[in-house]
Amino acid sequence: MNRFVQRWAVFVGLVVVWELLTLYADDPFFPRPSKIALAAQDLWFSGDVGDLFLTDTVFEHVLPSIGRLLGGWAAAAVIGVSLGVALGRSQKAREYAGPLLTFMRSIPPPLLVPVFLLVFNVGTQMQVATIIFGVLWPIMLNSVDGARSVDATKFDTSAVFRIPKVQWVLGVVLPSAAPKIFAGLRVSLSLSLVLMVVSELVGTDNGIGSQLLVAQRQFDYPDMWAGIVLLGVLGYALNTVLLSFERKALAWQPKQERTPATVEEKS
Amino acid sequence: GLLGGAEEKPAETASAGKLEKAKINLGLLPILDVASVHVAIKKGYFKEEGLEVEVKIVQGGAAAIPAVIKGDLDITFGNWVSFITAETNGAAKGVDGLKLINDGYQAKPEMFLILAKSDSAIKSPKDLEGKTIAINTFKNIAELTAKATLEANDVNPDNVTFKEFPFPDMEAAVQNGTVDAAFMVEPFISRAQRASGQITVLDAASGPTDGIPIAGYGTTGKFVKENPNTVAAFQRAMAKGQRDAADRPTVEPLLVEYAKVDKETASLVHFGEFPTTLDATRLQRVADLMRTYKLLENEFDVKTMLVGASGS
Amino acid sequence: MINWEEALRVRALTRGLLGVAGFLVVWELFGRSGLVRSEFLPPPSVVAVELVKLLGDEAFLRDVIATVLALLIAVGLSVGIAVPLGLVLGSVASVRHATRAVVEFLRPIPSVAMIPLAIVVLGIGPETKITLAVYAAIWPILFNTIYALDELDPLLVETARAFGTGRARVLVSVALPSALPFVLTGIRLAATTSLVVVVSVELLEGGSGGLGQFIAIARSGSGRMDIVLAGTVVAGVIGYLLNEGLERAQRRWVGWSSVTGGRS
Amino acid sequence: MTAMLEVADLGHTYQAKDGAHTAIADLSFTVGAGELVCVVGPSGCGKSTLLRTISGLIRPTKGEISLHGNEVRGVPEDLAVVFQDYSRSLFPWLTVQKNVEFPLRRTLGRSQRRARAAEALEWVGLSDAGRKYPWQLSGGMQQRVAIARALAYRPALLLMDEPFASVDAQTRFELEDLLLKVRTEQDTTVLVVTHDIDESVYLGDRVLVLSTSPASVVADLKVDLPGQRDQITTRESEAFVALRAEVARLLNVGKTSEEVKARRKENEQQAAKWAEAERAEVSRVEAEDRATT
Amino acid sequence: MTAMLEVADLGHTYQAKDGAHTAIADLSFTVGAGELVCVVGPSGCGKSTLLRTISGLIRPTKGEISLHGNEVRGVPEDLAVVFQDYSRSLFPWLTVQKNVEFPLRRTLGRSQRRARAAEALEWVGLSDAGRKYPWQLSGGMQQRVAIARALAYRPALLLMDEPFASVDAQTRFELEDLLLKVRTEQDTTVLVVTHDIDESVYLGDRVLVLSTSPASVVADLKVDLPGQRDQITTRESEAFVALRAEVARLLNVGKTSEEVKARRKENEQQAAKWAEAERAEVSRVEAEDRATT
Ligand SMILES: Nc1ncnc2c1ncn2[C@@H]1O[C@H](COP(=O)(O)OP(=O)(O)OP(=O)(O)O)[C@@H](O)[C@H]1O
Ligand SMILES: Nc1ncnc2c1ncn2[C@@H]1O[C@H](COP(=O)(O)OP(=O)(O)OP(=O)(O)O)[C@@H](O)[C@H]1O
Ligand SMILES: [Mg+2]
Ligand SMILES: [Mg+2]
Repeated sequence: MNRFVQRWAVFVGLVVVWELLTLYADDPFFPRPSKIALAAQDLWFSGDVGDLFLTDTVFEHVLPSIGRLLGGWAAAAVIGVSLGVALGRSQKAREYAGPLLTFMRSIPPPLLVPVFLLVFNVGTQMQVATIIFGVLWPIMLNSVDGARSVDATKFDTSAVFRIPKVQWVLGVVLPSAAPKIFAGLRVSLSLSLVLMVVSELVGTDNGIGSQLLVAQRQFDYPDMWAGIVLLGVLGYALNTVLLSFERKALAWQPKQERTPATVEEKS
Repeated sequence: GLLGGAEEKPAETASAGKLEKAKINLGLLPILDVASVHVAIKKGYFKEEGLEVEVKIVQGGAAAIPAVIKGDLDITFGNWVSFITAETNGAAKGVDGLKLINDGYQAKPEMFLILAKSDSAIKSPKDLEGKTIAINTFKNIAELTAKATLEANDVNPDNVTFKEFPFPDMEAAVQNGTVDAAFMVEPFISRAQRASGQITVLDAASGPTDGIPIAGYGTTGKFVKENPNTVAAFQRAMAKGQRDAADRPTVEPLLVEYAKVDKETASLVHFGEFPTTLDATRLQRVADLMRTYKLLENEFDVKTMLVGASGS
Repeated sequence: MINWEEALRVRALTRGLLGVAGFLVVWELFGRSGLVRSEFLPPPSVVAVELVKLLGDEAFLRDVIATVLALLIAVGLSVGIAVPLGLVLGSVASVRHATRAVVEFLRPIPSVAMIPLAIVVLGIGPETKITLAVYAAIWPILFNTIYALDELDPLLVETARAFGTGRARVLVSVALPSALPFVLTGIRLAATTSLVVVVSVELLEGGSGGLGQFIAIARSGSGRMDIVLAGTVVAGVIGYLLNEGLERAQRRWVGWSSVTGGRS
Repeated sequence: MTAMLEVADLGHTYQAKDGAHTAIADLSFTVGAGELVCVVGPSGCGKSTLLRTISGLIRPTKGEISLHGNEVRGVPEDLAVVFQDYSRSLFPWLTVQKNVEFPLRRTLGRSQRRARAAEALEWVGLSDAGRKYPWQLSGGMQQRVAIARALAYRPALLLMDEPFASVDAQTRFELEDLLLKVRTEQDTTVLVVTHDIDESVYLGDRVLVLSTSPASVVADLKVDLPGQRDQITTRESEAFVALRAEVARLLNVGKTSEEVKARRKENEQQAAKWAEAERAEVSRVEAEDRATT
Repeated sequence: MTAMLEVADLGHTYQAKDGAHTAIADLSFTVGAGELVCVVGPSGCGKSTLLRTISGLIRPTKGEISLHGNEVRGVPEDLAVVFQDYSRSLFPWLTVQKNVEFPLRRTLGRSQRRARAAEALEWVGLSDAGRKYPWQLSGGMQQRVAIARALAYRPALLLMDEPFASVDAQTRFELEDLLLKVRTEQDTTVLVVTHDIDESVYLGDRVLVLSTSPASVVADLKVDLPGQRDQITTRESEAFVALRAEVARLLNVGKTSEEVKARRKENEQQAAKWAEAERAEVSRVEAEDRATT
């Protein structure tokens, strides 16, 4: 409860400061938050009662975008974790594939769009591919790191008891790497919102990102800001869900009990 | 400096003392439409006026217009729709609005084409009903002209789906059936016709949009007010550049240089018109078209934006 | 006497090259198979020719230098901001809770959408792309730092504290070294993220030169895919070199961790 | 002798999701300045918890601890701890020498630090290992590094949690003598948790015997042996043997045979029961298998 | 008795950046099936390294190890190890019960695993701790979990590295008896590294005494005590006392007083030298301070 108040007090405080600053500056590029809220209401919440007041825009643009986003992120998570664990545990695999993957990692996704265009069906498939390609790396790199840093004694223990490969990976490597994997998943989750926008640069006629970019090119800054805020809200919501899942998955960690937070007094 | 990747040239001070600002940062897109500027630079028309032009490549109105407002660019090339939208949305109200100072490019037949695959069932404009067409940007000149010409051909534009693609990707998108047709410009039209044998379904610069103005040069009201002589000098130099750009042999080699078009394509492309005057009546057509297709909420008189226009 | 370390390094290098070569072969075959027209996806042999041409082109090299410089500045700044911030957020729970809502709101804002705003505030010069790159690169470092602190063995902290080590010093000389391997991974991620953003902003905004703008010109003028891919290869090589440098630093500074872990 | 450390009515309960666990019920004792007190008690009775509360790392849920008359809140000054889990308490990114120097950085210049650390490593017989990393050492060597670190710090109060558990008998003797020597020279107050009854008597001025979990004080024995001790003569002395027997009795070690036998029997019955259950399970599974095929 | 384990000419050298370190020089011995052999030796002499080579975790740089006549390459079947670093060998994300069950998943069904784990935990006196996580246990309890895990696995060969180092005397006795009982019942071959000389004699059929680092075999003593042992009567028997003294002698524990005194003197001189150096340093620094202000 306390934390809740703390968190939102800071947030609300910042919004108020923002309102005052923009009121004072009166700059078309930085509309007042209240104006953004009105734009948002107009865009998304002025629909029929039957649709829970949601406008068509929500069904045409927002929901499909979220669907692609989640799909892309989930696929990236599966690919990233499995690749990462494989690379992390096999020096050989790392040596063969490392440079190539580093190389691919450095390619800006917008540059790959023409290539994706040839390989994938445009639309959902291509957008999901763009998202996967963009968000894969934090998950993969962190998984590599996690898998590599399995404590040597635990490795020895598993070897001695001849733990089968599958159990070794699922029962030892993954749990050891889990905190690091979650770090990657969280970075990637918000990155996938960014990539969602990027993926809607090409070959779309719908989506949050596409709408946002249209608003941007139309110099309709309240609408654009509404889109940005929507991304923020989405990011926050998705992150909260992921966090609660993470808290369950990492419940075994001793931190609640023993860690005197590094610098903080235990209360 | 190094960060900008630009060559550091010592600023030559112009001889004409009455210019308020001798060095102009000019925003350009790497496309055919701005050939006239390169002609003017090459032929020294700016130098004659005592102007030194520093070209900055930008990627479209959404980036160029804020840069003009911020003052990083003094003048920029941009399409009329972007300028008008920005103005009506008040984006530049802090700098006395946007002003249009030179006409740049105007449509001619054969330069805004909607193409389809050679073996496609789409043969005539009528066949586009219910189909998907690739355009480069939503709610911009391409969409406007496409809708207007479709309507003129008895196709309800609401029954056509537009999808955004960059021009360079359109040929491939049409070839592998991602879209049914694409709204292309040069040099992509030439390439698509030559390499893939794509066929023309509709000329979007015909009928209601025949000779529609496309793009030009603009700056801020503040800049015009503070540098009237500079603006005038720029207008004069550009007018000469526009005039000479109509001459193919002058332009073709420049294309290869600044837009990285290969020689063969350069010799095939269809150019648009490079008007030498800024004409209010002509430009008003764009505003009206925007009004028709709801890009503008109210009637808009472009005259308020023009500086040194004729025909008003 | 055989120098083992040298031999291992050579082996790793050959394997890496083999991996890349395999990829190139697949690409070449795909490009020549006739499934796609080679103008859309030129095979590596064609791209290589173009690449060699470009490497002799002074304007191109200037663009590459512009990108690399912007990239280095961006990485330096994001490390300077994100590591201290991560240490604070990772170790002071109340600050972390207080700022979580704000952080989570800010994170997903795409730099693409911020380009006009950044231009209005920062202009069209390199500041814009550097700022946007820093904005994107902060998060992996920040999060890896925070998570690494979470994993810090409490006994190490207790040890330091039992010996009267002050909180600040626990942070710097216990938490940070222990977190360092993972923080460095975050930095490696951030480095390539920066590269991606710098090139993308150059590509989508233009104005400040750089590799991205070079590619954009080749593309929007005439759709020259060979130049585009050659530029892409250069971007990849820059990313690879940067990553390799950081990995070397990682091996040297935190050699202890690669030995305690992964004895496989 | 003035009281340096006072523990009064101390209690600690760990909170866990599935209920609380009381590790220490009620402990009261004092330790005088310069005294060496050994703490013995059954495994899991709360000895490590006690040391943690004294060192201010966890706040006890009940009672009070004072050092020099001041209540302990946070980590007191001039304290050193040798943790039971020595291997995890060494910093893996520092060499052995640097590990020992670590706590000295705050107070000493570089050359003094070096000298102190080298001296302490010499004491524990690890002069040669200074440039190695902890993971390059054997378990016993790591433990000695932890001891060296604590000694080099020259604390006023030294807490040691089974500090000699991982070293061989010979080294253990040497380390015991080292500890006695250092504490006399530096007038350190020392609290040693140990499982070795002989050791507790040999080292201690007093031996504190704790009950099974949750811990309370069973006995506080004064060790009446001469101050200057010797591994051979002291251990052979009658007083030593008597005290040792007394501690063992208090720890119930005497009960061994009876209890163990009882428990063994119980275990056997239990095992038989499990085996029975197992057989039943196996045949059930087999029956199922047969049914499905 | 057939030879189960044969170690011949074994040697191991660790490679490190700054030079190699020979942990084992030359070891040869055999262990018969069903035998319980205790290994004693000075800290850092290479005992853990020996266990690592036998369990196939590291390949020795010299010599050969065979199990049942087959050379050991990789980890052999039916082997269990209790690591010296027990706290690190437990999986923190699994409860105690699940930790014990972990190696059984390969071979047993769920209910059988449960039963086995519960039984083993009962043996080591941790029936109540099954649902806790390792970090909620005291050091000694964690060590017992590691023991329970190895016992529940019912290996043919059991390697234990100082398995009772962290438990109190009473528990230690119980665990020793438990080990004896289990190995008789299950006919397990056991190799125990220990620092407790009494324990080595009490537990072992043989005691293997190793030299200081790098390790070689100093003596291979047969323990001539009755098979059925008892904490009280066995330890009081003459044979026991004699053997114990013999082992101690072999380990040079006898030398204590002489050597320790010599070393102590040395240390004192050394300490005096350091103190001198320190004083000099301090006055230098002070002088500097004065000079700068
Ligand atoms: N973090 C914790 N959370 C919950 N319970 C704990 C925690 N730490 C210790 N305990 C419990 O507290 C009791 C005492 O633990 P402590 O470590 O103090 O024992 P100990 O006397 O040091 O035992 P040993 O001699 O085996 O090390 C044990 O029963 C243990 O299970
Ligand atoms: N990974 C390693 N790298 C380098 N040297 C090592 C490594 N592991 C152990 N050593 C060295 O090998 C020697 C033997 O170590 P080992 O752990 O086998 O000793 P030990 O007999 O088990 O000692 P203890 O009784 O103290 O546990 C030690 O001197 C140690 O420093
Ligand atoms: Mg303990
Ligand atoms: Mg050992």
